[in-house]
Amino acid sequence: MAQAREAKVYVNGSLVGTHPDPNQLAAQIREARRRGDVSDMVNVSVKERTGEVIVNADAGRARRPLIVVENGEPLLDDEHIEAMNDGEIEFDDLVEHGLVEFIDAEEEEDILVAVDEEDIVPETTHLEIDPQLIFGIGAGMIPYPEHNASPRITMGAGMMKQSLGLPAANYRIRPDTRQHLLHYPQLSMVKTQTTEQIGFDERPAAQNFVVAVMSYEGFNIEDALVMNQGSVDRAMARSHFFRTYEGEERRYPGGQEDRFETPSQDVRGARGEDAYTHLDDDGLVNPETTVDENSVLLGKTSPPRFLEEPDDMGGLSPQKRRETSVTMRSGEDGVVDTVTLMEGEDGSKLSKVSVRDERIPELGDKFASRHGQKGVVGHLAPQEDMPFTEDGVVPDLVLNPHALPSRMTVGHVLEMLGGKVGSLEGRRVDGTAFQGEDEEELRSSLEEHGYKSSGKEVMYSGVTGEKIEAEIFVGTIFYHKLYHMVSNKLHARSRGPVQVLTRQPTEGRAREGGLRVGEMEREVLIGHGAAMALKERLLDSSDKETVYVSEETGMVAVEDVEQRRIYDPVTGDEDDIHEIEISYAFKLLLDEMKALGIRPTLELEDAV
Amino acid sequence: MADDFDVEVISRDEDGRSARFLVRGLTPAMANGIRRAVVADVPTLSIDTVRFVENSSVMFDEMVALRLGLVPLTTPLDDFELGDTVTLALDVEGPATAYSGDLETSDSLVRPADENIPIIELKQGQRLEFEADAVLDTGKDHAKHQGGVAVGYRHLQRVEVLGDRDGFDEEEPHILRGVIETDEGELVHTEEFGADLTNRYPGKELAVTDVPDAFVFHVETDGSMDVDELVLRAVDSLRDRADELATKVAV
Amino acid sequence: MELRVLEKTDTELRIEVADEDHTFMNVLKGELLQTEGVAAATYDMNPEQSGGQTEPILSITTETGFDPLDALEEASNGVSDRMTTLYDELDAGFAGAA
Amino acid sequence: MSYKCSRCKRDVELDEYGGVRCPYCGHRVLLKERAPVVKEVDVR
Repeated sequence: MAQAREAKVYVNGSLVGTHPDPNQLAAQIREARRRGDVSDMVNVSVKERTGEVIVNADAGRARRPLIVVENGEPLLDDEHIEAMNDGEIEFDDLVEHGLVEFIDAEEEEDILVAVDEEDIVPETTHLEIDPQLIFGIGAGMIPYPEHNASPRITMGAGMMKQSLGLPAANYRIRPDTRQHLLHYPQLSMVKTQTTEQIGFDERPAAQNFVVAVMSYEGFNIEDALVMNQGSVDRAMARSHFFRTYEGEERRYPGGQEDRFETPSQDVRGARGEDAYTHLDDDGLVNPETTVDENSVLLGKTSPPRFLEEPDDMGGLSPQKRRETSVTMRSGEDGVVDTVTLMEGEDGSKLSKVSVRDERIPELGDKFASRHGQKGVVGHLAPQEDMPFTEDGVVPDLVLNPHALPSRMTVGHVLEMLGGKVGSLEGRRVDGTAFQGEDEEELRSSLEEHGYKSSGKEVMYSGVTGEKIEAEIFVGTIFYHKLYHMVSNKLHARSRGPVQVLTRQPTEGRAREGGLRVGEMEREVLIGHGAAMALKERLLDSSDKETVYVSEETGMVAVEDVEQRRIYDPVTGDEDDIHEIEISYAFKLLLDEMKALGIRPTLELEDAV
Repeated sequence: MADDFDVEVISRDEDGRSARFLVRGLTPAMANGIRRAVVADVPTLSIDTVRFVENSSVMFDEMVALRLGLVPLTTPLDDFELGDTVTLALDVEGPATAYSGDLETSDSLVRPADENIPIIELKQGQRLEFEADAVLDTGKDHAKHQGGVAVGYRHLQRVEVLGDRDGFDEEEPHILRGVIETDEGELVHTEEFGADLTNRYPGKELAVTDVPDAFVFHVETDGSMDVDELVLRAVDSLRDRADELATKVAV
Repeated sequence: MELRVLEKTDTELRIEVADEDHTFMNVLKGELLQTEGVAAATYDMNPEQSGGQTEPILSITTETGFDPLDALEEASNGVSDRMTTLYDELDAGFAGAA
Repeated sequence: MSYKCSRCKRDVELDEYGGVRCPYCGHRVLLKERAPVVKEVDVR
């Protein structure tokens, strides 16, 4: 399709010129790149529709390596591979010689990639180095992904990022505010090449569970899980949650400064004597002290707040220093782990206290396998109540069979088979995408070890002792403990802090906030005719305020506490003034309207 | 009218740590009662509180404490009652690995069942020193008090040879696990012939049926007491409760 | 083991057996079903978070002319005898194999 | 107050001379040591 005018050529996004035949230009650039005249960092792509040639050479583009194919033949052949195996040439040499080139997202639009050598057609321009590389890091760690429905792979990859494990080797001294550590991380029974190459085995983040697929007393309905209390007692899926608190001896311009010390009782805002007993002489808490909600970690006092105002002004704060100690967050407890002392910006003392809290799996904690099979612990069954096999094997987890058919995560079932074979043979099964050990091999090795090829076993109920009629599918599979734990979310408030402006309850668990009575809640209360309940929610538990209103002018009266006088702001007289209950937000609205020069008038009538 | 039970020990390893035995005449409820009692009701001694004098190892106190709690301790049940305590201590300095054998006990009858359970690896300059109280409690309270670590049973399976298999359909493996009773009443564990009946009875037509009231128990203990005592104590605990109920109801 | 009789008629009994669980109750129930004069026997207990009562409640219905309490006593003694016999058999069996 | 220098692991007595610095190796990060008091932990 001849171009009326010449194609525009962009380099790194800026127009540099035009060219009559864009495809020929792109082909030339590619050849030059393969020859080495142009750096292999350059990518070019032709946008037919808008007649543009885009050449990118800037840093930061995601690119992936592909084997170059010219007229149906991959340039990389067996000799190269042998040479690489013998170590004569390196991967970089392949790139230099143009056998392998890196393609960015733009250029990927113009090329035709064959997944396997058999799929090469005349128009093919590139060949995947290995089919499994179409998966990213997250998905690459999922065994047998080709057997799963694709959304489950996406979910599984997403949850890998939320799993608790061994984050770093120096976790003891890292100053991160929040951190998790799994007590006994394990290597997966079923590995993939990606897990090895990425180093996931060095920093694992899950454990192998013995899982039985059966329903259990209805406690694992709708993606809930039944967990074995005995395994939990033996430290299965236990983790620690670290939170680092920070305190600094700030220096103020007036020469005054904060001080780490045990605040004396005459300091304003000081807590009771015993709140500071566990502090050391330097005002910092000692490592390994057990601390609970709101206990003091760093005793600190600061100069009075209105420092600048001269004293004779008799400002609100007298000369006493105020107490600004760092305390534990409400609702959290634990043991002090490390106390670090270092220097802040301008030489001032800065201290970081990290607190560790042991998290034992409990009802409500979230777990997931690598196949998007996420679930919350619904029941911790005593070990003796769990179903058992002939030689006393009791599952760690009971997964509801309904989680499998509609989700089509066959990879999950295969991994359980692979895990079982791996456990019996004492080796790790390879579950890499497209080339993992195939199902038939696994099933026959199960038979060699005296287990049914179906992976199912005879089990007996732990409660009644009778044989369970159906044979139960039992296997070993890698399960992650996910970062959402009920202890981080549990929150309750009866009365608590309020916002400054509206005097309504604060928001969020961190600020001990309340739960909103939304529109639908309002409607349900109205629907039930529970008028007083609605009033109580919206007023008594929120921002109720008693205010005086003058009947004559309908304006909010002024309450002069010193003269103990309540008078009308307009007329100034004190009679016909009534006390009414309104929400503070309404009073605010009136003030804001007045600020706009609008005069709101309240018409009073006797409450019935 | 207690009917008679017939007990046959199929295998029992010499240090009394695991056994497989057949009991005839049981109902599933009774068999399960014994199994549950072994796991949850027979008490054993295990460390319950630890007073750390020094723990400069890489592992947190809570983790070391649980590892100590899981160390099985020999439990002479006649000399102790629920709630009794025994004090143990350990003092190991790096570079070395603290093993359960390093635990010193105040009562010579109560010591770690295995000497070589690693507790924590100590590097140069790291030290673990503590005093701990072991308490007698049941598996119901915490898994560390469980005497039986792998306790299960299965119906005895009788294998009858019906006749020759008609030679046409090829022989797929007939996998079976557990103990079978042959026609001659011989008890054989499937492992002896690779769990594939076609190995033992090539070319035969077989019928495998569960013997209803015969249960093959497999009991493995963690070493706090040997298998026989563990199972006998379990039966005892059921009988004591029956007696207690009988006396209380009679009143 | 605290016993609390919830309901007692001459052919029906509902009794709460505190601090027991499936281990003993299941064996007792099995024995009760074989005890003479017992028409029906079962126990009911629930795990912690199901809201139901966690202490097992044993309910026994006997045919006319049999007192449920006697049946319960008889069943308990039955369990006790069985366990004694079993104890001896096991003891002998293990002794033989040692 | 006794601290431990996080780099050279030597004990450091710190009392207000020259701010937060380790006299031996000049490192500015100090760690507080565990009090030698006996601590009782329950096995859970």
